[in-house]
Amino acid sequence: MANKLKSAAAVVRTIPDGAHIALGGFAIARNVITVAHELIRQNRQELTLSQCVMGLDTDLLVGAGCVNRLMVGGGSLDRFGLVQCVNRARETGEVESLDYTSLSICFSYLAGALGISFIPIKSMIASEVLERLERGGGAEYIRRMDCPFTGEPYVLLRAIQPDVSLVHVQVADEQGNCQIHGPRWENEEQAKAAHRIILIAEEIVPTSVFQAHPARTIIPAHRVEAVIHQPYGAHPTSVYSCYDYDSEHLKLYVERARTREGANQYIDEFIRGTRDHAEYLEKVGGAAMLEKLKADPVLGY
Amino acid sequence: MANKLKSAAAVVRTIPDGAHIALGGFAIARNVITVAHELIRQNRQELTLSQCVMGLDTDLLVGAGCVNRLMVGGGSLDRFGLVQCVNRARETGEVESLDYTSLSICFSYLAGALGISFIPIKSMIASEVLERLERGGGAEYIRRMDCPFTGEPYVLLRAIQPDVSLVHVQVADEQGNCQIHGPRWENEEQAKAAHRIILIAEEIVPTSVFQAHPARTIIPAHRVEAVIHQPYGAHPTSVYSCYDYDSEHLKLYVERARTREGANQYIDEFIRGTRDHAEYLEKVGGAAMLEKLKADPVLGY
Amino acid sequence: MEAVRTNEIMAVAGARELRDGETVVVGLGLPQVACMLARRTHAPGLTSLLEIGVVNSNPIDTPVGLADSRIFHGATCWSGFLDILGMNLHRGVVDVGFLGSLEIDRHGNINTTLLKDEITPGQSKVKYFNGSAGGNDVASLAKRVIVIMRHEKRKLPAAVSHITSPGYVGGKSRADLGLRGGGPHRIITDMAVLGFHAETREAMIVSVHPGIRVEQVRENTGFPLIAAENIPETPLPTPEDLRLLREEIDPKRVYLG
Amino acid sequence: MEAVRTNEIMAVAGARELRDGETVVVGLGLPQVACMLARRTHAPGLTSLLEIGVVNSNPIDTPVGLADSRIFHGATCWSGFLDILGMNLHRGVVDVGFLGSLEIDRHGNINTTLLKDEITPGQSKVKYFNGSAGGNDVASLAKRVIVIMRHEKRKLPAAVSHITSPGYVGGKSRADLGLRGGGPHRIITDMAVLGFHAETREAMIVSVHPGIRVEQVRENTGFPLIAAENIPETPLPTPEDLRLLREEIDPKRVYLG
Repeated sequence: MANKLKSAAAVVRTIPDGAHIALGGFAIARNVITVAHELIRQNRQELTLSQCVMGLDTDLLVGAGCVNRLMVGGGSLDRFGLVQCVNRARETGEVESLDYTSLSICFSYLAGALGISFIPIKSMIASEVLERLERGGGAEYIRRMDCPFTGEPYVLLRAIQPDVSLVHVQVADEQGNCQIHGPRWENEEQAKAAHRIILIAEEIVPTSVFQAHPARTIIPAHRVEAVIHQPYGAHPTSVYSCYDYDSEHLKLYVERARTREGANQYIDEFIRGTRDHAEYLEKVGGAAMLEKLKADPVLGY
Repeated sequence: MANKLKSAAAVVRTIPDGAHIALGGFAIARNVITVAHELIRQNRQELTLSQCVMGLDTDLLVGAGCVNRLMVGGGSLDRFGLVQCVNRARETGEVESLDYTSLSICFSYLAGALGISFIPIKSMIASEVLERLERGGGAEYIRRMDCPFTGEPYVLLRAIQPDVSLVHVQVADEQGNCQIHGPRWENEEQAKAAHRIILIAEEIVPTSVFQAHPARTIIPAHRVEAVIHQPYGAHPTSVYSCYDYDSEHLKLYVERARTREGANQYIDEFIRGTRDHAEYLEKVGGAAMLEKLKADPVLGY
Repeated sequence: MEAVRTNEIMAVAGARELRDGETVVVGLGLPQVACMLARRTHAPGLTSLLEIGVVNSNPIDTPVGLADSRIFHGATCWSGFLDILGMNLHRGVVDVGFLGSLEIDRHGNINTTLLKDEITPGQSKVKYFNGSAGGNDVASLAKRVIVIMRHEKRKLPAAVSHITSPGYVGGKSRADLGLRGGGPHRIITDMAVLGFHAETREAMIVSVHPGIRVEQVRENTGFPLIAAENIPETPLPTPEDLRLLREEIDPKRVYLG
Repeated sequence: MEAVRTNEIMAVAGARELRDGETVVVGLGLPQVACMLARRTHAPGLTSLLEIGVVNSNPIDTPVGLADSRIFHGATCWSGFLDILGMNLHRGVVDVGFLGSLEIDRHGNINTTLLKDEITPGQSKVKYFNGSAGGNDVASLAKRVIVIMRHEKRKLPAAVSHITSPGYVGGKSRADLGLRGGGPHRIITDMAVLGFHAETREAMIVSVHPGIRVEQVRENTGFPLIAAENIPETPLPTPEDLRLLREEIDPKRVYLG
């Protein structure tokens, strides 16, 4: 099978303005920072982003003005703070935000992954989450219906099939087989719903590793279009079994992102001001910092 | 957490006549033989059985007259032959058989596992599989509907939530955490759809094994009601990484099951004529036979 | 021994709401602390689920959030949203949803999405927060919901700015609302434990914490709070509760303050 | 070298229908053999899926069926029905479904469920077989369907006894039938390779195997079989095809006879 290794820059050149990108990160864990940075460097515009729980990757892309629509369940940077760029853009209306719940986004991906164009759910009923979706841009994604077998009222969700799904994984081979260590949140359903799957992998191993542990393969090679090999590619967010989140850098980001100007400064300095992820890693502390964040092999963090 | 180890006899005493039991076996692999035998010994009646692909377990239960309804995708004993008792009972009408497809049974379990009472599918359309279901006892499980978003015609499947799901696994702990080695067919969706989950485990290990490999836990303890520890509990079907199927015994069974009388003889001799699984294993060849079937530790069969 | 802190009373009150053998979806912070305390005391057979796909985690270092690898430690199963929120919560096997909140109102409606600042009358500025994440799912589907939060008048208004997660909306029953879960059961604050009236479905005082007067609770609540004649005091943590909280569960006082 | 066997011609004809980079759901027996041959010759990037949850298995011992652990060997991924038939086939990423059949008719409808024996006219006795399993799902949803089977008049009737898996039912287009998959593409028998007429959607001869006459094929078919003027011969296996089949893929001749 073909070698699918590509650089982040090469992958991002294939993603057009206006694409719907699903992001595999959660809050401050396994964010697709490498590709988010490169989308900003290449100045991609009018993206739709979807995700169960937004994290730093989405906040950066919105802060850089790349996004005009969100389909999300929620978002935070855990104890470090809120997704401030996202919230500012929602407050000003610069970004249209379809605010679902974690499970309803996950069910929409599941439907997309199974190739069924709708799926029923018992969440969101009697809430303003549902009303706001129905009133706004969510109207085309939501219906109500009673179960023909039980008579019970349901919300029907339209399947989500993103153009591209980006997933940061610990281990992949050159063909695109991959393992995820730790909980997998919505990664499997999200990726399998998408038309194109791009992996960002901390480590590339031979295919024989997957043949020795086939039950651990989350996404098999034939579904994967490209693999970006980028150690520390999720920095400053954490990758279980590889490295911890970078508290200092997250604090710096949250401080800057309090204002639009500060966010712009951050983006200019750390993203637009660096050529690639290697230069970014040098800028945020280089080898000494990476060594400090490296996971304990037993604890995994 | 409580120790959930129980004997097959004790578990079967809690399963009433008329129960809907989902079986975790597939053709000649990981069949729930221990419990099927005990259901026959305790003369359980009017059971509904469901399964994606029937194997020896279902054929025995139908042959013994325990069953009055099947909800299945298909069935065979692979190259050893057909499910002859099941086919005979379908031909005479002794058993009502709702004949689905593998995916439509799996989707029905998935809906049951997710707690949604219906799910759409694009299989079965334009086939007599669908027509026969709609004409017969399947009518209460099937509707047709166009997708409200795309207009595409769908079959709607009613969720299946069996009373009991029986799953034969390689490894469990006393609390009910379990691992399945090899492909998992519909085991996860089927079990999680059921109101009660009963495991039959080849090996009992400490909970620390699951804490060391939490990604491999297929069904976590809190969903499981009881664990039956029974090495060689799937004989004469195979359990990957533990033992191979018993070709000689399967051939003997298929030969006997050609006629109703032969099937009855088999059931009287090997099931009703033995007190428990230990006595059954002695009767079919004892330690020497078990040793012969034992899996090569590298190949797993 | 050091004086009992309010957060410790809250954690213990939360733990006492959980019964042995139950399955609980927990948010991070005090809900997680309460759940860990319950498992180490009266409810060893409790199962805790984190929405991202972690069953019965057993951290040895205090995590900063749900996305912190420290909380993956010692788990018996790692899965994902589809398993936890779908095959457990939506399946109907979750007894308790244990949540935090930005605002909660007299009918137990929860807001975690946005606040409205009235700048000039009739003109409001909206400030966004975390949104639902699994909150709406849990509030819609768990058999009973427990909320743990600070007791402030603005956080307990008559009606929340935005119903992110429904309680007894408009005082209606859960069945009338079309919801499966049993709805809000307790609000545990730093002043009291609140419950809901069986008929009017309005928040009411169940117990007040030691040293707090019923009047104080009422003054700090944005709606008239029903109370019985004799309101009991919330029981104090036992010495063993305090030892577990201080030495084992949150030695760095990340959540206990 | 030993004379070429019919099953070898069938396996090679099957392999040649598969293109590099495609994703194929295979049944056991000759479909599996054809797929393995294709991967070792012109289609190294082919992905084979087994419905029970096995991706790209690479057995070193010949399995007796889909439930035989020998077929789990060397796979790159183990999952289950939901992944293979749901997240691949129903998702629309399966190019080819490769099936066996009990009966197939002029419109490519497949029967694997039952046969009817006319005992006395008007009175038929039904004999049951395996049913659909994944067959209906594959026939409904794969982009193209290839069936491999013996060529006998009773196995190729004008209309099957039971439409387990739809082809072009009643000669209708797949879109008119409401089906997503592209429908039957080839029937590979021990006499010929059949295809389907683009307009009438009836089976037609694509090639006949060496040594077989078109008339023989017609005589052994239960319906009038369309054929072009000049029917080509099915290409013989190359020496390398034969070496791979005989030495590597099925040395015990379980499937090649």
